[in-house]
Amino acid sequence: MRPRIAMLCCGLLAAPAATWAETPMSYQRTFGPAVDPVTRLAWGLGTVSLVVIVVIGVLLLGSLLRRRDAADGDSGQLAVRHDGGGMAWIYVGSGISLVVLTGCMVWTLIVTAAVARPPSPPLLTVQVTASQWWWGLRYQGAQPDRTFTTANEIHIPVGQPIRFELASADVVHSFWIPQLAGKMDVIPGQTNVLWLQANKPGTYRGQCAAYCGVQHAHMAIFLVAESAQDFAAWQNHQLAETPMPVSDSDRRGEEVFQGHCAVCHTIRGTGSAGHVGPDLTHLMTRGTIAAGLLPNTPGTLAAWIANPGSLKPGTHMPAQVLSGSELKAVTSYLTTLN
Amino acid sequence: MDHCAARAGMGMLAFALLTPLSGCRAAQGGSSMTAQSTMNLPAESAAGAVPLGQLAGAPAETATSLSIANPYEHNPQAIQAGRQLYLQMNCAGCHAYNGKGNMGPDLTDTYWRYGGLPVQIYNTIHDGRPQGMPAWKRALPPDEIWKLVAYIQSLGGTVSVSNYEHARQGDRPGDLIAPEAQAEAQP
Amino acid sequence: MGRSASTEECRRRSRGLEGSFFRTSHSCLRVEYLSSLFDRFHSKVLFACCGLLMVMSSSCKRSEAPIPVNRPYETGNASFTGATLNSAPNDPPGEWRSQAHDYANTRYSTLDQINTGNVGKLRIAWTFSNGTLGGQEAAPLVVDNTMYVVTPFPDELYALDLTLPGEPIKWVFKPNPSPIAKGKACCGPVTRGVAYANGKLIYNLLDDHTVAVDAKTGKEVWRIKMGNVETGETMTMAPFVVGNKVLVGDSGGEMGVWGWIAALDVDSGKELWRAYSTGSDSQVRIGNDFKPFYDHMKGKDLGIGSWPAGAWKHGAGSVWGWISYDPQLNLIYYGTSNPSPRVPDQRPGDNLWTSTIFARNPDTGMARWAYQTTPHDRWDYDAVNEDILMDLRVDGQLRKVMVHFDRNAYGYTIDRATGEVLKAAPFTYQNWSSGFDMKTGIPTVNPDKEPHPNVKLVNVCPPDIGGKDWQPSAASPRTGLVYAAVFNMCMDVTDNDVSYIPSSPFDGMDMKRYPAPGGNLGEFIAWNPVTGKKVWGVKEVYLTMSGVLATAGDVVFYGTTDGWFRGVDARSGRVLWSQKLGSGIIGQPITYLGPDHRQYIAIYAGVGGAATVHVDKEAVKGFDFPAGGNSLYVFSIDGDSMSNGQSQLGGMDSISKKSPQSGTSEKQ
Amino acid sequence: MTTVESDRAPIIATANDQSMSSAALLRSWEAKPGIGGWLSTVDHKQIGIRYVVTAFLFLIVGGLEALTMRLQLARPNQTLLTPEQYSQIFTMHGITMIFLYALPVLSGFSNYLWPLLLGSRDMAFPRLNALSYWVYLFAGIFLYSSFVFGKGPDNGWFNYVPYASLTYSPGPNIDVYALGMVLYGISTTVGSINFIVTLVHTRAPGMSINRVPILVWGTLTASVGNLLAVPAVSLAFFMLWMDRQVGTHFFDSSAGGQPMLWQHLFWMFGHPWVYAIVLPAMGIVSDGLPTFCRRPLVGYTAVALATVTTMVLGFGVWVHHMFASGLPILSLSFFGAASMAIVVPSSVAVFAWLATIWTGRPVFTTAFLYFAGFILLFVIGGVSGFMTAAVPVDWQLTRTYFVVAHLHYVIIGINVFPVIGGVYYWFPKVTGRLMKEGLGKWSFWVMFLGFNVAFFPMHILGFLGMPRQIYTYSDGLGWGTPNLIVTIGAFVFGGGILLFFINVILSLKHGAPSPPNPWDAASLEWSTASPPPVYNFAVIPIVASRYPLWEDKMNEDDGASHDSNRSSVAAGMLLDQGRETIGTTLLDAEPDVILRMPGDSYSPLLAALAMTAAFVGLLLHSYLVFGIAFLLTLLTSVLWLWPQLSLYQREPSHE
Repeated sequence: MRPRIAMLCCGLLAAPAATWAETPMSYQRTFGPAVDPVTRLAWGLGTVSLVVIVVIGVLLLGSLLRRRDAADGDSGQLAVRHDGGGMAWIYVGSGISLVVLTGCMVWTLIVTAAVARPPSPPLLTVQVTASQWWWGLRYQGAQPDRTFTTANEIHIPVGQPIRFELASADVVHSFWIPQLAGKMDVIPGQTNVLWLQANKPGTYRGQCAAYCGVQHAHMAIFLVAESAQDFAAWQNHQLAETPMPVSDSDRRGEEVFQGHCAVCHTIRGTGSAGHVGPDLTHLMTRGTIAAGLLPNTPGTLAAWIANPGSLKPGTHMPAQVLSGSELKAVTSYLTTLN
Repeated sequence: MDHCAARAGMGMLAFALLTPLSGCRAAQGGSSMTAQSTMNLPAESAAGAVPLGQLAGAPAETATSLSIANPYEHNPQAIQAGRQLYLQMNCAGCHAYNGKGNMGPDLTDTYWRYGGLPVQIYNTIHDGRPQGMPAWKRALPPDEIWKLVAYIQSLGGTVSVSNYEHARQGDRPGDLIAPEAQAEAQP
Repeated sequence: MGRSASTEECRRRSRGLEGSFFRTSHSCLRVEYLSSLFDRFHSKVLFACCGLLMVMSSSCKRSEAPIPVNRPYETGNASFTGATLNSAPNDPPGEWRSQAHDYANTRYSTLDQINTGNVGKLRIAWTFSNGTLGGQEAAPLVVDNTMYVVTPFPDELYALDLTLPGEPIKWVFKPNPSPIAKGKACCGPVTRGVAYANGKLIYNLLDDHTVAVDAKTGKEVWRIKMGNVETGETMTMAPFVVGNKVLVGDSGGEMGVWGWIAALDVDSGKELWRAYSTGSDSQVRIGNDFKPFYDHMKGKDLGIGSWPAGAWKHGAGSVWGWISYDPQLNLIYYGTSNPSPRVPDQRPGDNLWTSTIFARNPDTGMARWAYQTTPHDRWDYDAVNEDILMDLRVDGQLRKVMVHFDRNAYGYTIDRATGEVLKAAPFTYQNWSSGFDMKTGIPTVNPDKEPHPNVKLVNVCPPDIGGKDWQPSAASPRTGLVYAAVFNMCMDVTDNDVSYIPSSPFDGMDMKRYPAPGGNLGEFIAWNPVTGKKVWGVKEVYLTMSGVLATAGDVVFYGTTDGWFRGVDARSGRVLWSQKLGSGIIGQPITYLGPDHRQYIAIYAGVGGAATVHVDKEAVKGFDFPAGGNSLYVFSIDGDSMSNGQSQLGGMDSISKKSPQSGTSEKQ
Repeated sequence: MTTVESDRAPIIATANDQSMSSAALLRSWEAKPGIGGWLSTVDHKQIGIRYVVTAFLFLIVGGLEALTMRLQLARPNQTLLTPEQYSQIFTMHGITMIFLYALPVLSGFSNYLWPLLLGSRDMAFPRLNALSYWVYLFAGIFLYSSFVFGKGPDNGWFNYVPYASLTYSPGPNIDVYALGMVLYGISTTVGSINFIVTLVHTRAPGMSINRVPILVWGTLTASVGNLLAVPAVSLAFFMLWMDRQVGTHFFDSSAGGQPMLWQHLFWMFGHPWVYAIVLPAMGIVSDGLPTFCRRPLVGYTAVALATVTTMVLGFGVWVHHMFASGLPILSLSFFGAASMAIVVPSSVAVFAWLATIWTGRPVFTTAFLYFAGFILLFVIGGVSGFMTAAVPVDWQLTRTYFVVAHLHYVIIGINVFPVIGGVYYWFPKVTGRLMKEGLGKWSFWVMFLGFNVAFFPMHILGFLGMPRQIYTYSDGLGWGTPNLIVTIGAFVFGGGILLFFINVILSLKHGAPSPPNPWDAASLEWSTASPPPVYNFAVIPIVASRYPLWEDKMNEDDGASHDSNRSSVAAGMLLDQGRETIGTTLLDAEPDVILRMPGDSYSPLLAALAMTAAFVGLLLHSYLVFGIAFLLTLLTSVLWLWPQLSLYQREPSHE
């Protein structure tokens, strides 16, 4: 059996390595001080574990296949051997385990302390509110009026520790961007705090990691780490109010939005200030809609507005009763929100 | 083992397992699945045909349209969804978090300015009422409004369709009725 | 209740002393009559009489329920603080021409026919019902022997002829405001009264219209639309007249309105200026001569900068309380409401200029100074309560101050020229702050009492209606004290994240209110604005939410929400007289001199408004309000008036003979 | 137990199944014929078999649920199941496997084996034993009845609040789960009490505490653990039910409650429970291995102590299920260290088994293969647990498929494999027929291979960041290939299980007849016939060592012993006056009292039915039904406790 298993394991271990690029949720390689020591620790413990498995496997195999001396192998008659031997195994085995274990414990404690808090005080605090099934984000500015709200797509400057305050609007969720930090549960009635830092620019994928209802599977979040300038630019753009619609159809769309959507959604500058669904002020600056379910294109937008339940069964967004022209108008209006 | 055979096997197995389960969703009725719950709603026109105004004022011939039942009545999922709407749409701001009223009327008692039948409450929400009740016809699709109605019905003060005729005369179930009144009650 | 019983007993004892009593009260009468000419000498004689009476009535003391907090002040007639009041515009002392009686908002009358000696003999002279059920918060006005009373929604205005037996209705004005307004007023479809200027009665309709009515004819002179009621904006405050300007503001701190105060031309109703409570400096009318005393209120466009992006647009700061005016400094003073929504986590920042006291130039509307009483208000502590203007010695030097009992339970003594806080001390039980930082002028917030969404926070004191709500207090120059009906309440609160949906509440606070330690919901207190200390207090089991009247007779009047109307000794806090009325009292007592030269006390009974909205009946064992239903009660000594004791038929023909004009002509 | 003056010296006789006395024993022990007897029997062997069969039925259901999930997850964006169906399936899969299979199957083994291992004629409380089974059965049905209401529990087996609150789970499904668990807790609790008292009281004379088989140690530890842990979860579920139906706010933060309270209560139970469902299984191995290695277990005392230590530590590590919930770092570190410490007792056991094989002469029977294979799976499951015990690493691993892999290695590796090995081992004893070795070896290899193919890649899925409990996943996350492999493995594994069941069925009919001791094993159960007579032993054996049936063989090596300290299974106390067995003292198992055992009775079944009815009443908010059922429960207990003269105890005379 062993060889087969071994082959199998190697094959499986190779599989991810091959497809490394396409595994945005894999945390075997990480990109920030909040998690890098942990990754090293994980590899370390993993290796220890594999060694243990192999050693025990070999010993087991050995004990099974080892040749017994013919002396007491009398004619297959089931004689019973009585000797006090073997205790040495327990002493030695447990002894070694204990030593290895202690080592691992110490290493773990060191790493725990290392990642417990950021090296320097975070320059930015993002308040995350998890709801079924999307992420609300509020950036705490230096002054209150630098505070703004967005959803499902975090932007941070590279190389800076960022503080996340996690609150839940309904049930237990878990905030997890594997390549930047470990999980932190989002629990109603308490605010959990997490810090992370991205040392490499890029887009990192995250996902809710605690079962939170039927659409737990579709509650992704994206984190874009960018240069300080790009981030500042993004921040200022987010702070700006959306311009009033110009074309008639867009004005019509805005009017439809106010009537049908504004009770749940906010578009800053239009008087709509709904808190039930994501803030749409700069919708078109986001890569996806419906918490990572669909790419953000006019087509998907229209499909989503027409019948969200068919794309994301169980979503709390109701299907609006809209005429074709209304749907068209509101979609084209939304596409102006960049 | 042989691949096709395996697949076939899986398929059959899955089918065998799903047949009992497939019952679940139907039985759940108004689960959070908007798509399927829009079925079996009364037509807008039907509900719209119901006149506004006091229970006592409602002419008898509309009794048919008055008897439109709430598709979500007693449906626990819908009632909870309605409760969420009650909070999210700021209903609690006027009618209080316990429904006992504050700026707006008490929704748990049996007095209804504009009628306590499901369809009358539907209309109140849908079209609004003169003394400050906003109209929600654009913000809330019909089945969302029905869920709100289901929640309000769950608060216990509403009038059941069966009890409508009595309610308009101010009778309550279990009241004593004088023989003369009984006689007059016959249509 | 026990207190009333003892009051009865007290009254019986004084009846026992009838003989001697009668004479003294007569002499009092005479002195009072002359003293209405402000004859110092006679008023001294009066004090003597009153002193005498006090000694006589002191026999009641033992059986008196409310034990005065502070006995040393029981006797003597010196002022406790030496405070003086400016009673401009010095309306005729027998009249009551504005809600607060004077610019300084003292609600003090120099009439003293009714005094500590004879108040026990107050009886109902006549009453008047207006048939409405909403809370009656307005005070009647008395001008030229006509009484003007305004009802809650539908905001009808009655003129009652005081010269005739039965005080018949001269005219009634029915403005027919939009019924929508009824559903938008957070705290009952109330109005806090009418202003009188240039022969016009000016008041705000609930549906955001200000209307002027001819005092003689009851005909509408002008009506102006000030806002859109469908957005949830309403108007409940009593207009305040300065010169030829009438100042009005909006209500809707729970509806996410954009709060403002505006000046209208008295004669045309034309809007002269409007100052918002949030937004850019130009919108708030902040200019170069704006000099706030404290640093956190200095800076550009703080009405935007102290809010998350865009949030100021629905930030409320409505102006629904009282306005006072200092003619020398030519400044008006008023406060703004809580920020919207009431869920603080949705609006990080100080949220200027909500929960703020403003000093403005009434001519231009430009702000002189501002003082935010509760930065980033988390508990709905509006700053709209009245500002009583007094001149008094603080730490040795004479200061022009305003005394302000804030909803946040702090009693402030503020230099009204600069906005510097001279004294700030809690006037009732509170636990939201652990102290007051005189350097920053900000109470130190107790972090355990900061609400956060979806977490139940227990025992926060005071609750959303504050340590004292809008119900105005009064001040007496004779005692130098300020008298206020305050609350003794706490709440459990859960914040809920809330959306702004026009025309629906932008609120999010789920509360249960109950009595603070002591078990009493209300208390009537006398406050020393110099020391910032309570002098005495009368505990009330139920909410005390009525205005206060102070008189030169050293009797202060207030009412309770369970319907007791009381006269209290201004110095000792002894309850000298109580009368149970037909409904709970949230109105404001006034006093006036009738055509018969009798001093009358008038009070509206009719509970409703915030009082009923804001108390959980379960909170107090066996607690329930008397039903609403608004009636005016007018009292006089022994209940004597033209409406009784004489042949009503005589009254009849006198009416039949009279034409409306003769009613007015009669009084020269 | 009441006593009367007149003593009686038990007759010492030699066993002979044809003797008069055996006939008498048969008369007094065997159940009434027919359905009545079947419903009223309290025979521990009957009950044990029922436990095992029921548990295996639930295993099949849970397994089918698992395969359905695997079909759904085989490829990205599958729509075989709706999200709601998937949630219900994975929840019921967890509930079924953890509550309705894993513990009951072990209770079954222990029920069947304990009296035989201990040389007794029944458990201490036979009727309690029956009650425990019936309640378990009805609780299982109760839990599944949720589908009748249209929806099963759908919040995962640990059922976190507030998702489990009325607001987010309005349907009756969570109420069913809550009440079902409270009901189920009754079964577990009475079962545990029974095991403990049985061990304390009814071992054969001479079977001192240091001579009982490790399986007994395992079940004893598990029982004590359950007694301490189950109340926590019963309380938690009852509080949840109150929150939902009575309007309390234990877990509702917006009304002053605390959601974390649920997590603490649940895992305070949950973690000890995990040990409760593996320790007895480890006991099976510790008793089975020596038989096939032809030598006593290495380090009996060490292993026994390790068993107990594991459970003790198990009570101090519940927080390692909550490392990501924002608790203070310091306490996390403590609980992390405590969790790692469990490696120590585990390693003791592992090396004891290894040494036993190494120094023994293994006989490669199917049962032995299962036991040996178990060791490797135990180690893999153990080290993955050790990794999750490292707090910061767990922040990544927890709630991913790594944890799914871990818990399946633990529960299948340490529970299912020994259990099936145990079936191969004791099947001849139970049925009198041997299972087919050839088919058996096939079933082992298919299972072993399938298992590793199914669950090892889950570790990798975990590393690739796949969260558990998701009903589908989008393309381009790199999860497709491993998931497909997992699904294939899962079906192979399922095939292995299928082979096993086929083997069972075939062997029942055509298995070779088995002698009393086909494996030449050492413990007492092999001394009596296969299948054992209803009274287990014609005479109560007298025990002088850990391996009573091996004494002759082992003493060949050291002739140092005399007949005096030999066990006697042929001759012993003959207790044939009604249902009797011997009661002995706690430590040294000195004969203490002749225990009169109660006869068959309907009261356990009736009590169970009444209790279940009461819970149904609560579920339907029919307080009338509840009230009546409650009274019935009281009535049946009266019936149960009705004094019977035949149960008076008499003391043996000592000379």
